[in-house]
Amino acid sequence: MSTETVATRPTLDTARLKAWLPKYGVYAAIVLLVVYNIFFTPYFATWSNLRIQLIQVAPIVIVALGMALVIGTEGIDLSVGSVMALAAAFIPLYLGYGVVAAIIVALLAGVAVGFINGVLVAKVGLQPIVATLALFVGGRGLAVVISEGKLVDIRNSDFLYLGSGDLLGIPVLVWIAAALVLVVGFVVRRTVFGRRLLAIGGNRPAAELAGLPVKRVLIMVYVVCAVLASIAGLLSVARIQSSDASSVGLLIELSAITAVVVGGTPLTGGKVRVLGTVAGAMLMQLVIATMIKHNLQPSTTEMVQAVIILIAVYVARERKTR
Amino acid sequence: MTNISGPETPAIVAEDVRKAERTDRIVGTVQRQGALAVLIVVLVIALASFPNFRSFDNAATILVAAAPPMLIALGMTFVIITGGIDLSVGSLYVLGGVLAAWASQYGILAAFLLPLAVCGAIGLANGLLIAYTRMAPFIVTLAALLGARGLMRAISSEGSNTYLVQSDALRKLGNGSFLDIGYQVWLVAALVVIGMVVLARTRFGSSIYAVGGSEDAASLMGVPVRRTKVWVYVLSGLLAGLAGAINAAKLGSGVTVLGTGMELDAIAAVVIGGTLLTGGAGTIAGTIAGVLLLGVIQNLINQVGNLNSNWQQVISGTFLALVVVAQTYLVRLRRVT
Amino acid sequence: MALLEVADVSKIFPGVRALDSVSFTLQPGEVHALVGENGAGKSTLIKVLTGVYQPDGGELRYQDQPAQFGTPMDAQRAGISTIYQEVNLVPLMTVAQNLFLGREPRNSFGMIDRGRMDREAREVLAGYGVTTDVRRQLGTLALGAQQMVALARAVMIDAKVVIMDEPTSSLEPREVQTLFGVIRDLHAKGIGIIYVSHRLDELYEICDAVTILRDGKLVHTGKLAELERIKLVSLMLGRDMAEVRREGATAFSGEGTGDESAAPVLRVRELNSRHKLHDVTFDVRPGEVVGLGGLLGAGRSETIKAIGGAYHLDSGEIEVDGKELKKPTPVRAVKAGIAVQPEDRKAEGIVPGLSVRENIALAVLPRVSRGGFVSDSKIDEIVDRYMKRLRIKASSPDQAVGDLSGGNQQKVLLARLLATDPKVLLLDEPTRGIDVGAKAEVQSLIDELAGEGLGVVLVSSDAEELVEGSDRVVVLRDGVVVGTLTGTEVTTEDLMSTIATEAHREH
Amino acid sequence: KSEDSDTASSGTAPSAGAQVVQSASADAATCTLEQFGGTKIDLKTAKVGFSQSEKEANPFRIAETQSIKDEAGKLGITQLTTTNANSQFNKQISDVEQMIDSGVQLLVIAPLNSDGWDSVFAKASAKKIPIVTIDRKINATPCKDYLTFIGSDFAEQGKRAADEMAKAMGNKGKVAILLGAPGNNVTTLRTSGFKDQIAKVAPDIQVVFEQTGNFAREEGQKVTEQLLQSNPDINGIYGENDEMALGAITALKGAGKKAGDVKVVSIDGTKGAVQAIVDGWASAVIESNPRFGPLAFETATKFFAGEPVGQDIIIQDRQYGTDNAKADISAAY
Ligand SMILES: Nc1ncnc2c1ncn2[C@@H]1O[C@H](COP(=O)(O)OP(=O)(O)OP(=O)(O)O)[C@@H](O)[C@H]1O
Ligand SMILES: Nc1ncnc2c1ncn2[C@@H]1O[C@H](COP(=O)(O)OP(=O)(O)OP(=O)(O)O)[C@@H](O)[C@H]1O
Ligand SMILES: [Mg+2]
Ligand SMILES: [Mg+2]
Repeated sequence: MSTETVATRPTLDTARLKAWLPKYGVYAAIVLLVVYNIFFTPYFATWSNLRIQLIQVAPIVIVALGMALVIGTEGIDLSVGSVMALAAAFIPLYLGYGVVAAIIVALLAGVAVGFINGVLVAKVGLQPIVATLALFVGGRGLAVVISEGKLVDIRNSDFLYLGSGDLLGIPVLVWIAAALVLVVGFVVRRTVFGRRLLAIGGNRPAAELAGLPVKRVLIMVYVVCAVLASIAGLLSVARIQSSDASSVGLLIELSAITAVVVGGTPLTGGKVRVLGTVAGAMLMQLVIATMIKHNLQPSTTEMVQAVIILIAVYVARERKTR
Repeated sequence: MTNISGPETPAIVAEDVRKAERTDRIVGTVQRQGALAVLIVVLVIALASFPNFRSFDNAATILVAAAPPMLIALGMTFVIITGGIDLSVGSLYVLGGVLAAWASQYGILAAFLLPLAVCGAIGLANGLLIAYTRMAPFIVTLAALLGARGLMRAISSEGSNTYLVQSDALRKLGNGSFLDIGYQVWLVAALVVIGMVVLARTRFGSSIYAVGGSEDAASLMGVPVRRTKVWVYVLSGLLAGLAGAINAAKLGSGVTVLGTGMELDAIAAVVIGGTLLTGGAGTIAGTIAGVLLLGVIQNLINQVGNLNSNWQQVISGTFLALVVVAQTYLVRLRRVT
Repeated sequence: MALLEVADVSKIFPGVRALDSVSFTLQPGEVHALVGENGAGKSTLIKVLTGVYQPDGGELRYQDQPAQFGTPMDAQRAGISTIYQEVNLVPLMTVAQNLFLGREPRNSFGMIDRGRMDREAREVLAGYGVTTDVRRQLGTLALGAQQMVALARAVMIDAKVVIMDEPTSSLEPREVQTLFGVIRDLHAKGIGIIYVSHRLDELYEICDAVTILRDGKLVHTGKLAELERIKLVSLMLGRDMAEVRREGATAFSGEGTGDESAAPVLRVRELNSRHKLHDVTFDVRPGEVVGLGGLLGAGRSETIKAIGGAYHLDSGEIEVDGKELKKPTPVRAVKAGIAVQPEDRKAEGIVPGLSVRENIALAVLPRVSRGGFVSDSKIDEIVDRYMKRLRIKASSPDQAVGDLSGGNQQKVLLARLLATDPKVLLLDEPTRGIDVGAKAEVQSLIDELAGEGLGVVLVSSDAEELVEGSDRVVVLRDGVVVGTLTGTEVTTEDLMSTIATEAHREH
Repeated sequence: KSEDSDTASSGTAPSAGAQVVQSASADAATCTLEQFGGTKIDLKTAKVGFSQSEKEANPFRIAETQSIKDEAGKLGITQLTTTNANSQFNKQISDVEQMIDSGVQLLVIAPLNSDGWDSVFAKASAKKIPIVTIDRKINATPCKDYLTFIGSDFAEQGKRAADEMAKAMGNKGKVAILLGAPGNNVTTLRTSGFKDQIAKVAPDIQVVFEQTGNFAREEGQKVTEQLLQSNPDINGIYGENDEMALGAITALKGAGKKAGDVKVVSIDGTKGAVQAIVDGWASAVIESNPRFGPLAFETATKFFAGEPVGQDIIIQDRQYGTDNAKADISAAY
């Protein structure tokens, strides 16, 4: 992390740096970490290592994309991990009807959860953190009930292809995540839905008075977030080649929120940084990988993570303009 | 209400004071007491249907179990009224317990002072970062959650080392009782009362509401915004550390596998108690009701008995949603003017 | 001996020099007007004086001593009391708490003495003509009353300097007189007052000296009486006196444009909402500007919001262009051709973080998109058209609206309304808090729009503006229509008497 | 997370997987009703409480709870109350206290943690309620604070895993440990047992890597993936439960390794892991048997009948290797 130059009077250069850091600080941090690793971590600069990091980060990126949208509306979604669990629970039940059927059912579970969250937030008017807390608690329980607590090995090779196959030398998982990043980026920038979402996050009463379908958009946002989470859930199942509703996506909500915030999306809504979110997830992944590769203990890993989050967010924080 | 306006100054605000005031009062009361209302309903149903629920011992067990969460929720109430949030309390709670157990070899005083000092210091760090760098409380305290847990593991050989409480006085505090109710319940009750007085009757309390109600206005009105923010996080840290210490006293050791999700329970309790996450409004009375409600629900699920754990989760989640929705509608009922 | 003095202060925000070597002196017992267009730097100067901002250069002297205030609290302790332009109270706290925040009366145990606090609050407020339950949440009070609480709070401490940044922008004429009474009192006690306002009449009524800012620079300072009104305006705008002279007090033409025989474009019948509106009924014909008159809290904003679908109605009928608007919601209202400009621009109008471009296009996104994808060229077309037509001053269409001055924010908001091609425009205080220049532009725009056949409903606390701008004025009191002024009756006197007589009759 | 999570198929196969007590040495401490100070009761009509520590979301826990319930049913115990702490220690404490309040006369506890039971003991001993702890031991005085412990010796399991690992690796090479959840007694003992024994029997084996996989398959896989990047020359992986080992095997496959390239040894004895031996990916699996019902109630019956019962009843865990995996897979749970 480059240090901010302290100057008594703002000169053009520090001003530029100040404008630059919040936007690109997270990328700079990634570069620094990569450089460190290239020198101090054996076998780091290899194609297979990059591949592993990308594979591992893909599900978090996908969940974080949805989280970024929700945070853009000044909300938060704690239930993403439970959605992943629900998706995981349905896969083995419906895989018998074919891969497509299983995927559709998993996605529908996401739609259902997202819809409930959305209705609780938009129509009932609950605060997002509480509304999604209910499904955070209950959703995983339901998933484990559905799967009867069993961990099921998945052997359907078509389905497993999603998690461990390659396409043009790049893992399918990474292709999917990249495609979703593009889609979400496009949605935020170029669609009516994206613009409305940002307006609602920026000033909800104003958006309401301007005649935007606020409730519908909010419900949609939570549905999209949950569907992305269920995609991440089914990809995780495909990757670990088994479905375990009790463990898939555990604590992912915190990783996702961290990725979003470290990536420069403010929790106060009205703004979504899609690429930043990807970078945020990547940064945290690299931190963890570095710790593991150097065989550090969990205590150290946790403390280092804490410091890196603070530095990254400190650098990326919005200066108060108004 | 009383109209003191002099004869020559015309009344500017000539609204219908009567009705406005009544609506206001009812909205306020329901919002504050919604959780209490739900709690009473639940209690009545429970008393009617579960014979085992009706014992004094059971009530005392619920209260003792609710003591640490109550302290944490108390701190959380302060923080949330300022419009913040503190995710680090679960970790501080465990850390506090481990520190208390370790320090108990130097006596009961040390067993309280060490966790208070360390957890207070982490709260202070949270507060300083939040107040002076404008970083979001959510993310600062999320980092503190990780950091404090890391610290706890670092001092307990990655969590494998459980320190036993060495001080008999501390053990006694954890498992003794006065009037058949555990000491910790009395301690917590006293702190809750102090908390209520601080919030309602001191300038610090006013500042807390002002900061949460409108930070900009508060700072323009000369409220020490930053100092207030720093203090609420310090308080929250101290209370979490204290909760950890009294829990260690009860368990007789500094258990390291505690506290995950504790922050979410505390937030849920505070919100069920009618405190707005957006800040500026809320009461400790509501928080008490919220904490007890969660405790009673837990107890009831056990009373039903022999439920598979996964169904228990489903039921808690559903119940949580129902309570919050009911609470919201109770408040809304009166809002539609 | 100067009371408060600054020399050569500068304040730089990213991209703007909000203050550029400004010097300013306040004498004891002086009421000093601080004027300038929106964005001239008035509020910034005040914030520098009171420790909200630290200046980037220059020197501050207070009572002939060099001074530096790190926080507003420091300034307050030193005896500088301020009513800021924007938020200055905490809506969720009670009236009494707001009044006493930070200096609550305490009993011998150091606890706040609630009883005494409420009692004293009642007494103090009564002196400002505000009689209300002081245990109510401040936010439930009308804006005017809130402003009075802020004033009472500022004056209550033993201040040597009282600074008021647009204190009258949400006050009724009568309240303004109460305020002036207070100012004269302070003046007599030798307290220095800095007074910011866009209402020239007020300045001439109450102020001794004037300082004019333009674009962050000092352009004039001196005795107000020696400065001709026209000259003042021309200094503010940096324009020729002759040019200014041609334009009247308001920019309204004063000529009716409504077609008497045409069918109403908006028919409102018997709107009822619990406690707030009772059988509110009126029509607006195409090309007509209908004013809604009344005191604060009369229900004007509620009426407008109800028509726009944003306020709960128990019963009532609304027709736009002959078609009934059933179960109004903002979405349906916009579809039916109703455009609402809310009273509180910041809280309900603009989306400050989004760009000018996106704010303007916000309500018409479906129209500028195909299959859910927005078309930039179509948006650019609309944005370009309205930025030109309303002369919106922004560094580029991509500038965030929150960074614009008040007047330009208001214009962006109007552009957003116009972009929906409305049949009816409902304007709640369209010129509140915007400077003379912008105000004139908005006023003539309203005329122009009515001329194009739109029906306009205008709410304004500025009686002159209401009377000159409207073809007809519907007078509300406590949610009831108590009279309608038409033709030659549309005068300030008639308006006042309608409000007053009806008020009497009711009591 | 649990220390024992497993592949599909729950339920008890009494004949195949029943617990067997290690033959206790003659001077092993015992406990009688008289020593304990309790009263004689008839289990059939008694109120019995069972407190489970973790969600019934993995085969070990499912089998454990089911075994208690089945056995109670078999013995005609009608008043069995079960609670589940969902891995929250404080909840387990108040669960148990609540059962004591409601008048249970026998407590069977699968503790989440070995320490921290002071308040429970205070309450239980006041009412002289015997406590049988299963699968994890509580650090307290048997026959006073609690009646007896029934379960495996986790350090011993680690040692046996070390022996198998040494054998499979030919006493040399580099080994990585996939640790269980931090702070868990099971993790601690399975780690120390393994490391001590390796140092003793195969000093040429280096433990080069220790990272937690939290007893979960996915994390075991992730950690192994990282491990294979930074230590490509690793020869052995010790999984402190089967789940992490199975995750590690998936990672090995993903990295293009062949079966047997890296020796995998783990603890639990689930079907999936035993199958991995059959398939050649794993070398050995040490069992940890979850079917506590029969033994727990048998001990309680004996105790209430006045007979002495052991204070420390260690069960015999079987083990699977290349020689017996195929034949004995039906005994795996
Ligand atoms: N915090 C800030 N950050 C960036 N720019 C600011 C800030 N505050 C004010 N400005 C800019 O400084 C200039 C002066 O603003 P200021 O609020 O002082 O004007 P004003 O004279 O009070 O206008 P008005 O009559 O609209 O209240 C404007 O261009 C404004 O956009
Ligand atoms: N009696 C009252 N009780 C609660 N809130 C009130 C009351 N009177 C007024 N208010 C609030 O004060 C604000 C102004 O009142 P209202 O909108 O009714 O007046 P108005 O005629 O539109 O006046 P203006 O637009 O000039 O402020 C509104 O937000 C309204 O909710
Ligand atoms: Mg201003
Ligand atoms: Mg109004």
